[in-house]
Amino acid sequence: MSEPKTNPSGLIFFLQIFSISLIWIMVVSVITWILNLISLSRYLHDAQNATLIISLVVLPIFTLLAGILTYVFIGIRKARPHD
Amino acid sequence: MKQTGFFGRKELLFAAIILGLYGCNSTEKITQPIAYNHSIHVSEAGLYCTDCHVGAETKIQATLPSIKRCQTCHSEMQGESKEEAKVVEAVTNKEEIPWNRIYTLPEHVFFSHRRHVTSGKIPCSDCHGDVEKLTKPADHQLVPIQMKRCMNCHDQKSISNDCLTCHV
Amino acid sequence: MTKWGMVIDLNKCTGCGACVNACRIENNIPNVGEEEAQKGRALDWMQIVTEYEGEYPDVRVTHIPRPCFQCDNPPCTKVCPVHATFLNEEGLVGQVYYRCIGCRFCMAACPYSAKKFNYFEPDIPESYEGIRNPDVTRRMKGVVEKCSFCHHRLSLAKDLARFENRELREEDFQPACVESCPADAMTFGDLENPDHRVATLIHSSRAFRLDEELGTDPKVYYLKKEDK
Amino acid sequence: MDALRKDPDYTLYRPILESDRRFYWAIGFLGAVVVWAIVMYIRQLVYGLGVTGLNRTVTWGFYIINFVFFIGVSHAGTLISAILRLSQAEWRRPITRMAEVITAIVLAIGGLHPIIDLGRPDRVLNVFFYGRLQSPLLWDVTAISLYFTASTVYLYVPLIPDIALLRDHTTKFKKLYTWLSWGYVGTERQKHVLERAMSILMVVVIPVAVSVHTVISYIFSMTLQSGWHSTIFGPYFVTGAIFSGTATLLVVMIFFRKFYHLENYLKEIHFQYLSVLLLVFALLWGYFTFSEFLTGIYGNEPMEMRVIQFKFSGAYAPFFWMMVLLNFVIPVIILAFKKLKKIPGILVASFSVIIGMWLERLIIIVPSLSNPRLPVVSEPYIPSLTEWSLFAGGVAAFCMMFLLFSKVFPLISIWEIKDGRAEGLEAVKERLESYLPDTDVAGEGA
Repeated sequence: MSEPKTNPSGLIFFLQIFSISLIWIMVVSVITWILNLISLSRYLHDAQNATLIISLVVLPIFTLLAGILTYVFIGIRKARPHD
Repeated sequence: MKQTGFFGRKELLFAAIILGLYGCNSTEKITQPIAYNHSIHVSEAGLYCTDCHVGAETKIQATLPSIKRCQTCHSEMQGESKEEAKVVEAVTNKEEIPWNRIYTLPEHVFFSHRRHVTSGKIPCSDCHGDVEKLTKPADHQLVPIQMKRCMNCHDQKSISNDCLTCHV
Repeated sequence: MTKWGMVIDLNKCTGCGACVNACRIENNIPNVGEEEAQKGRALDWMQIVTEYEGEYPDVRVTHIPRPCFQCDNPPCTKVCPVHATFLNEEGLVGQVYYRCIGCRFCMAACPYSAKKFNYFEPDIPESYEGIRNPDVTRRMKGVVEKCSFCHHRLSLAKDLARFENRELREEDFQPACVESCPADAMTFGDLENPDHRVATLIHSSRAFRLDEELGTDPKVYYLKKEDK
Repeated sequence: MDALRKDPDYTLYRPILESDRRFYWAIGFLGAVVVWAIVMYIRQLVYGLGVTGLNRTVTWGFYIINFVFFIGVSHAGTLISAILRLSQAEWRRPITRMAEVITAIVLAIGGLHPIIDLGRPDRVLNVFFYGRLQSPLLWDVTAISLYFTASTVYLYVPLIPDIALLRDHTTKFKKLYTWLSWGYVGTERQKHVLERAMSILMVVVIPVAVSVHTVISYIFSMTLQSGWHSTIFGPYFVTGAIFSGTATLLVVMIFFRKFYHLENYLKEIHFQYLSVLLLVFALLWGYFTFSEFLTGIYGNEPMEMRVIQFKFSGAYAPFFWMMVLLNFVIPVIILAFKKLKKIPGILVASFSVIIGMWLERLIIIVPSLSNPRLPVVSEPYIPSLTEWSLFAGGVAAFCMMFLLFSKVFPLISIWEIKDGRAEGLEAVKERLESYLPDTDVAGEGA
């Protein structure tokens, strides 16, 4: 019963890799999105700098969250007992 | 344990179908009632675009030629082409030829031919492609209408890219 | 730089509503029907706001025709999330219907209630097709619309002036409401061009703007109503 | 399986393993409401926003009210749970999970509301392609998506040990649990990894939560509309958010305590402690409301006064005074007296706060729009059946998703309870001793 628990089968491993990449894809797309919008607002000359800062603050937090999640995933997998 | 690749055959097939569908989203082909030869009219008859597409220089819309335009030359056969015969027949019957538009602008775009052709001195081929070299009627937009193209050209010529210029 | 503006003389305005109707026809403004109008969803771009002062029988009525004020510091364009409404170089506040996502933030932000929302697919009857203005986009359901100072007329006027190789004259570009005003209460032109009548009228001692203290800097001036 | 039955915490596993008829009835009913709401929304898509009661001046109605309300409720969770964890309050153990689940679910529902409100939802992608950063709506999109990510991560990370327990002890959803537990078995290293991640998350989540609701308030306070253009709105909204969130948490706790027989875990004392928080926020809310209106009335700016009069004695007076009653008078009376501060009393107070806070959002949004600056005719806003249906659908979706969650994951953190039993007692004793002054130091000095 407890045989597959630490060494997941192919499908589950795939899902796990998929979920990690998903969060990173999200973070990267959010970053490109915000940067794209910043360049757009530069082009249109229509944003006050303060509003740009509000949006820029978001980026490191997103990255941090993805980092934490990756740290947890990899940390747990690495630290599991080998049998 | 059975070893399989990262993707099975089914997945590959599925991906291929999706990609195929994406690639084949070609637009509907537009056919004309008569296989008009632009090249002959421009090079041999020495016509200009605006001779038939009147309005391009002086009006907002350029137009498709009416039968009266064709009549000036094609009241009788000039050559031996079957297609020309159709024109002559239409001329004698005084019927309009039901040309199909290739370029239609969406309703929310204001585009003035006069402004671009006469004031801006932009050659027709910039927006319509090398139509004058065509021996068969085009079945799609040689240069597709894209807002990006409009804006690029406006940028290069330092014309206002204000939205209100084209969208009212 | 041109800066289009309007001056409305409240002394002359009789509140007849010609401007409202001219605007409707010029800009393909659909008739929403009685039921919808009762719900407060009429789409008129030009609206006549009536102010009452005093008690009966000494009531003073002021009719204030209210187009979009085309503010120089527009509160509506700041909040638009998709650049559907914006201030252009000539000081006109544009509204692009095909970009608008219908969040109605600009309507909430506009202190003058100048923006209108298409709650239903605008219904223009077949019989209207012949008199529909082809230069003005037909709106679709779910977008915000507003007065554009008849910008399509400006486009055509500029086009014609360039075609005829001359400068744009004051009378070349007049919005439909100004053109139709039977009392001659409305004047339109370039606020920064001393040759235009509006440029002098705005320095009149009677000139004022609505809610000027908001700092929106409207380009529609009014001439105060005075007792004669 | 039999080993599990002997587990002292079997009650916590039971909702996942057994379902009784009540559960299916509830899901069926809630599902029907949600389906009805979806049908009404599709109808709105087909006909346009005309099916709502909105008009020319009142352009924002139920959808935006519910948006602000739901996002407010979502504050309960992550914030309360993070603060309690950070302050090492031992009584948090059975509460945190429910709080976090509220956040994740309500945020997802609340985040949908602006899209429901759009006239052209088909063009919503314009926000991504041509968005303008100067619009407060764009800040909202970023803030809410950030908060949603943060709170989901914050819900998920402390859930991992429980998922591992479920994977080992139950037979349902085996693949799901194996996937989500990442091979967690509870070794020292793994625990250390989780603890580190959680301690970072706790710190990150608090400012994010506070900023999100501030940004929501900016939608209103950035405009020139009288009654909205107020500097106090940021903190006022955050306070209101935590207020309604705490009330929702209390209701959810009382409901599931009864539904899943969790009396042994959610004891009277938990409700007592949380209701103190509710009382504090009721007072805080009263304070903010007082300052908001006093400054308005004292300044006596004509437009501001028109809106305030509309609320105090005009068409919205019943709603306004109802709001004061429900948000302030009732909860303060109930929670200030020990005799009334029992679970039924707390339930009444919480419900009153939830309704009151919804009314508060109504009072903020509609009266300002009903009183345009120019004397244009403003028709009264009467919400239509569509809006009521979608409101009911939102609430039903919340309840349904909560019930479904409880069937897959434990609603009370099992490992935290076990940890509390095993180590908590010792840790608290040690900690308490470290707070107290050392008895022998005084002797040494003499």
